[in-house]
Amino acid sequence: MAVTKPDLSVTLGPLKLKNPVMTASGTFGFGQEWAEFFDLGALGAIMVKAVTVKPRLGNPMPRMVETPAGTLNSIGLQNPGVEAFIAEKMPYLRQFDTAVIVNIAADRMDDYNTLAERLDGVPGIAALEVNISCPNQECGGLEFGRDPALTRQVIESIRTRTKLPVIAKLSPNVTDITVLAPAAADGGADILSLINTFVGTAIDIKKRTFKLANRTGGLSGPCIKPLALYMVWRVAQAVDIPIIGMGGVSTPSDAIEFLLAGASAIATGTINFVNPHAATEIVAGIEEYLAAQGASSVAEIVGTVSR
Amino acid sequence: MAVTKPDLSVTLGPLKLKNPVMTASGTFGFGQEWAEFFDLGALGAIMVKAVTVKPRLGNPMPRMVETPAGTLNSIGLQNPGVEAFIAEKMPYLRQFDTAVIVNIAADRMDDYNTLAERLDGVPGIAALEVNISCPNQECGGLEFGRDPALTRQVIESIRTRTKLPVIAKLSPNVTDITVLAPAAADGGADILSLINTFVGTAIDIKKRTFKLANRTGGLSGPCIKPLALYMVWRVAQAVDIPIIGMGGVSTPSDAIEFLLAGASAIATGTINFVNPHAATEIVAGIEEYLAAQGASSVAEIVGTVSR
Amino acid sequence: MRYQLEVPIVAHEQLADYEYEITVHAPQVAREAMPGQFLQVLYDQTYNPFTRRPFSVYRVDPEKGTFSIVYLARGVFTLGLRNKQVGQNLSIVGPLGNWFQPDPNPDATHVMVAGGVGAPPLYFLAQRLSCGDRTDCRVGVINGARSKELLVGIEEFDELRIDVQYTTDDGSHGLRGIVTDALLKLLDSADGPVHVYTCGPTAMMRAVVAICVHRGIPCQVSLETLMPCGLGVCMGCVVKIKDESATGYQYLRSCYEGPVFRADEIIWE
Amino acid sequence: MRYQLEVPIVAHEQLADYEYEITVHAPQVAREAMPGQFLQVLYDQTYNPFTRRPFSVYRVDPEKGTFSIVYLARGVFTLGLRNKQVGQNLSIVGPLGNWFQPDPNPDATHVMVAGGVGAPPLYFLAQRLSCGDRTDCRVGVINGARSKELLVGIEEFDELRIDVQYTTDDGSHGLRGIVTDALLKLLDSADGPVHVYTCGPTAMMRAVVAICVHRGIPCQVSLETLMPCGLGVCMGCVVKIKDESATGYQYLRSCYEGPVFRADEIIWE
Ligand SMILES: Cc1cc2nc3c(=O)[nH]c(=O)nc-3n(C[C@H](O)[C@H](O)[C@H](O)COP(=O)(O)OP(=O)(O)OC[C@H]3O[C@@H](n4cnc5c(N)ncnc54)[C@H](O)[C@@H]3O)c2cc1C
Ligand SMILES: Cc1cc2nc3c(=O)[nH]c(=O)nc-3n(C[C@H](O)[C@H](O)[C@H](O)COP(=O)(O)OP(=O)(O)OC[C@H]3O[C@@H](n4cnc5c(N)ncnc54)[C@H](O)[C@@H]3O)c2cc1C
Ligand SMILES: Cc1cc2nc3c(=O)[nH]c(=O)nc-3n(C[C@H](O)[C@H](O)[C@H](O)COP(=O)(O)O)c2cc1C
Ligand SMILES: Cc1cc2nc3c(=O)[nH]c(=O)nc-3n(C[C@H](O)[C@H](O)[C@H](O)COP(=O)(O)O)c2cc1C
Ligand code: FES
Ligand code: FES
Repeated sequence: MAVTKPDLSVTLGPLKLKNPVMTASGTFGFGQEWAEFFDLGALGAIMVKAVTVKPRLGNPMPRMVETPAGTLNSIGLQNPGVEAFIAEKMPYLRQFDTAVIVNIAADRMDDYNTLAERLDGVPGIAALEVNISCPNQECGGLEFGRDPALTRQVIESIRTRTKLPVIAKLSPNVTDITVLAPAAADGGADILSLINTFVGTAIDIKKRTFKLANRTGGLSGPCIKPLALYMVWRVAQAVDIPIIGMGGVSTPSDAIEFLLAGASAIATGTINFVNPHAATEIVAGIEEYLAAQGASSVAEIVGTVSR
Repeated sequence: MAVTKPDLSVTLGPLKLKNPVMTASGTFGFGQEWAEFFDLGALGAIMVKAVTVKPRLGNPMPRMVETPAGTLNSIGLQNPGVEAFIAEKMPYLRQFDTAVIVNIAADRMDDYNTLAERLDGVPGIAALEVNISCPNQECGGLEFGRDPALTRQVIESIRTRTKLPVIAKLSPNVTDITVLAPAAADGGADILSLINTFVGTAIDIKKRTFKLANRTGGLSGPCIKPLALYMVWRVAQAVDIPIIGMGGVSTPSDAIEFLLAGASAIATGTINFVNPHAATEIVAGIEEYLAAQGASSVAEIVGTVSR
Repeated sequence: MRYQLEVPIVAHEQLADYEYEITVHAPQVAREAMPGQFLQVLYDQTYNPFTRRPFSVYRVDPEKGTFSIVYLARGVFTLGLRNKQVGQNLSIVGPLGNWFQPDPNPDATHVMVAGGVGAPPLYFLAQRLSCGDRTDCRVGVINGARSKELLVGIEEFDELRIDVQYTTDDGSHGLRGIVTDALLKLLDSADGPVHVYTCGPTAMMRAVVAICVHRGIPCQVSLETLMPCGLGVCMGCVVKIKDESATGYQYLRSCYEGPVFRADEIIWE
Repeated sequence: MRYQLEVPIVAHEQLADYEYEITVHAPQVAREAMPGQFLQVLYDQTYNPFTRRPFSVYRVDPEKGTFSIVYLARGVFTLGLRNKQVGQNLSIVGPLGNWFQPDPNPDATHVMVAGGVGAPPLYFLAQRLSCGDRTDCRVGVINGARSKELLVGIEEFDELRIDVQYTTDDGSHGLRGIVTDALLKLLDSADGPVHVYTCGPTAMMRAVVAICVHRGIPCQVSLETLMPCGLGVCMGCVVKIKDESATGYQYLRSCYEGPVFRADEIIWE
């Protein structure tokens, strides 16, 4: 056991965080709902629900299906729009000693640009996470994240419009994610988020209809962890920029697997619904692990899985 | 309730089966091990473990990891080779009143050709299932199934070398399976098998090594069902040839979801390990469902999910 | 305040063929829970079924620090719940959601219309509104189910010394018929303002709402939707609520702005 | 014959801090199981943990139609197994695998070397080889564990009226030391041919094997590997076994050709 407490702070390119644990976009709202569970300052960062240029009503119900060790969702990016977000959500989020990462979504290049420009300079925002990976059917729009050229384009154009660190959130619904990742890096992404949900569906055999009003949705939760971990590991070999690993992270041991695979930080998603304290338990678990391994910092173990 | 028993037989292009339930390749050995559980004649077909030109020792241990609602495997195609298969396994399989579908794997075009020629004319074989989708790392070879041109090429060249129905087994590790499927059809595939396993991994955080000797493996089981069902549904819109649906099928209701999505038949895979009677329970469950729905045949419900 | 707790099961009783009541020791919840609020219950630590399920607070005993829920065993989750043993822990999150707002008008007659396992939150409300020995409060309950054994809380309601009517489809207890029959009678005979609170099968609630809206009687409805998180973050539980927007409605979270909504603002689907 | 059965639990007892014995009623298995064979046990119908786990047959009672397994609660699966109640069903598949082949030589002394939860199959074997009142059979057992409470089947072995020695690391029962100490003594004093059968922690078995191979004593080993299917189809349980091929070995299934292998043919990894 190391005597001195390990240092949990991590540096992801331009982004410095007090610890490597965040809450994934869309699984933590805008933070308010959690304040009674724990001090939001306990988190490395909060990744807020996707924000779009205009408010979005979202998809009709049902929007979610329970699956073995996971859920399918097609929320349809319900959100109050960027203006309401800045006016109503940011003031609350600013109160806490934690980084606020704003997840931006759009189905047109212009909208990405608008969002980048509008959010640039808004106090209290630590970084932008560009959601180019929302499953097609779910966002109505084109899934930029499935095409390297488009991925590069979107990131490039956002890059030129903001001084904030740019995080590209990649889609797992691709043949070779090690082609998409460098494209995002070349476009100027400072950091990569891996991964968004896998496209899936479920059918009600009595009604003979899809269980989701939107027919298909995004699969998330423990069920996809082995796939997400693989992609993080592959991408860590392929690019030099830091990676935020997500996809089924539910326990300290899951989180540590992602760090060993090459993620510099991780985010808890669907598990937040089931275990609201998952993120803080993971912070504690990582600290314990580092101490047990005699590591004095998180960076010391990142990517150290022996091959 | 329909008074007359529904007809369970299905016709997949040139392939006629007594019922739509098969056992997926690699999860049922060569049948022998099951004979004590039930008469193999109760199955629509048996898809045998992959056969290669030469015997294969397979990968070192550990070869399998348990995951939430699934398993990761990297067996490495351990098999006795095509000659031993014909000499030692076929005589046993011929005894049963069920279709024998031979899964062939290779990492070179020549080997696929050799296998197709060698198996053509061997009595008791109902069809060839071409495994062009074995996850890279798992087969050592190139994953033909990730490239439309290669997919078409392989199938074409096998097509010219056998009179047997050719089933192309597609990989889910692709950006758009509706591009791969037509490629296989154009190559002359009579039937498609969807899907093989997703590439994934798992890490032992104490040892800081991969849990699989081979580092990565294929994810299968209930956890991937929503993804497999989605792909079957998408491909059913994209091609006219019949589809054998697989990927997490574990219960009658799972199987029926695949039929409604557009699969003409289904295969049980990993669930066979946990519930050896899964396949026969599914045959019974489908019959019950058809009766309850007043359907007189399986074909009547295939692809009937309302959109 | 919302808590995430591992609480000991102090009682687990079968009320009817498929109806069970679980009582747990959770002082904070017993103290703070309001009628209409619910708890998110975890199946078990293997997370399978994966998501929690919402269950309404039924009987609270602030002195003992206990509260109970009633569940109808009807699916994977609730059938499995039956295996929980007294002494084992139950993982709960809550209390969650909003609650019934009693009509402030002192002359108002409070009428609760309950169907099946919709009764628990209304029992909780009736208990809060009943005035024991005093006679100046007006609380009426209509509690309906398919048959007597599916009626939740007969003894408990009777003990409240309020006007309780029962309806069963098969007449095995109280009136033969459905709750709306009893409701219509009650409304016709009522003097002074009436306020209705309802919880039960959606079809039943829609019928109750139709009557109330038609007669201009204020009515509060506790809606049942899937609740993937129950915490207000997943947006998987939304319901259409009228507003002034172009579309004429917005999606509100039945776990957060709800589950209790005003009858006249709900757009049923 | 291999069966897939839902069998009632007739007894479930704690033997030591983390050691439990489950007895089920399964006449077919009780009749047909052989020493060294195992059952694949399902955690529960929610399939989480997903795969079955193998457990060796311990005590069989063909008259009563029951058999038991002993498990050490040490992981998700076995810790959860403790919640199984008498009266509930256990889903099992088996009996599976091959079994110990008693040395046919009538003069042979059969020596069983057991470690921890490796004892159950050897108890089963010892019981079959013991000859009750007769004295002409030679069966010796060395049963070792870290401490007395981790020794499986003290009473049971003692009842067999065979020569049983116990070793514990802490000396809390029998010899202080490890099984190989006792084995060496026993081999030195043995007259006539000896045949060793062993099951326990891999490290222990390797030490036993080293001794036997070095002395040219035949030894049968029950190997422990993961067993995803236990049925012989997944190839996820293979072990390296010497053969005449170019590589000098082949992968055999420890669930099918095994779990019992000849010590001299195993290639340890
Ligand atoms: C506010 C509120 C209060 C309630 N109070 C009670 C009560 O007091 N007593 C009572 O018996 N019931 C109550 N319910 C209903 C209860 O929560 C369960 O929905 C009900 O028990 C369903 O039975 P089950 O979970 O056993 O069925 P299951 O078969 O386990 O679930 C029913 C179906 O819903 C699906 N499903 C369940 N949860 C989710 C999810 N999070 N996301 C997607 N799909 C999902 C399942 O997959 C399944 O298809 C309440 C519901 C609400 C909203
Ligand atoms: C022939 C044989 C006989 C045995 N007899 C006994 C016995 O009599 N008593 C006894 O206590 N134990 C016995 N074992 C060991 C037992 O089967 C379990 O492995 C042991 O109980 C592990 O504890 P657990 O399952 O609770 O641990 P867990 O934590 O549940 O599992 C241990 C680890 O193994 C992994 N794992 C388990 N199964 C698989 C799988 N199928 N594929 C991939 N990974 C897997 C888990 O994911 C976990 O990481 C026997 C094993 C064999 C091979
Ligand atoms: C209900 C729900 C809503 C989500 N909304 C968003 C979103 O708005 N933007 C985004 O980039 N990702 C969104 N995600 C994806 C998650 O951020 C995360 O990438 C994914 O769920 C994988 O992590 P997990 O398996 O731990 O949940 C959402 C996921 C869920 C379950
Ligand atoms: C242990 C194991 C071995 C497999 N071997 C093969 C194989 O040899 N050839 C093949 O085409 N697919 C193989 N598969 C894939 C299955 O046939 C099936 O396509 C996949 O597992 C998805 O179905 P499931 O989720 O129901 O298991 C194997 C799967 C498993 C779990
Ligand atoms: S249940 Fe998730 S927001 Fe209501
Ligand atoms: S455990 Fe599957 S082959 Fe042995």
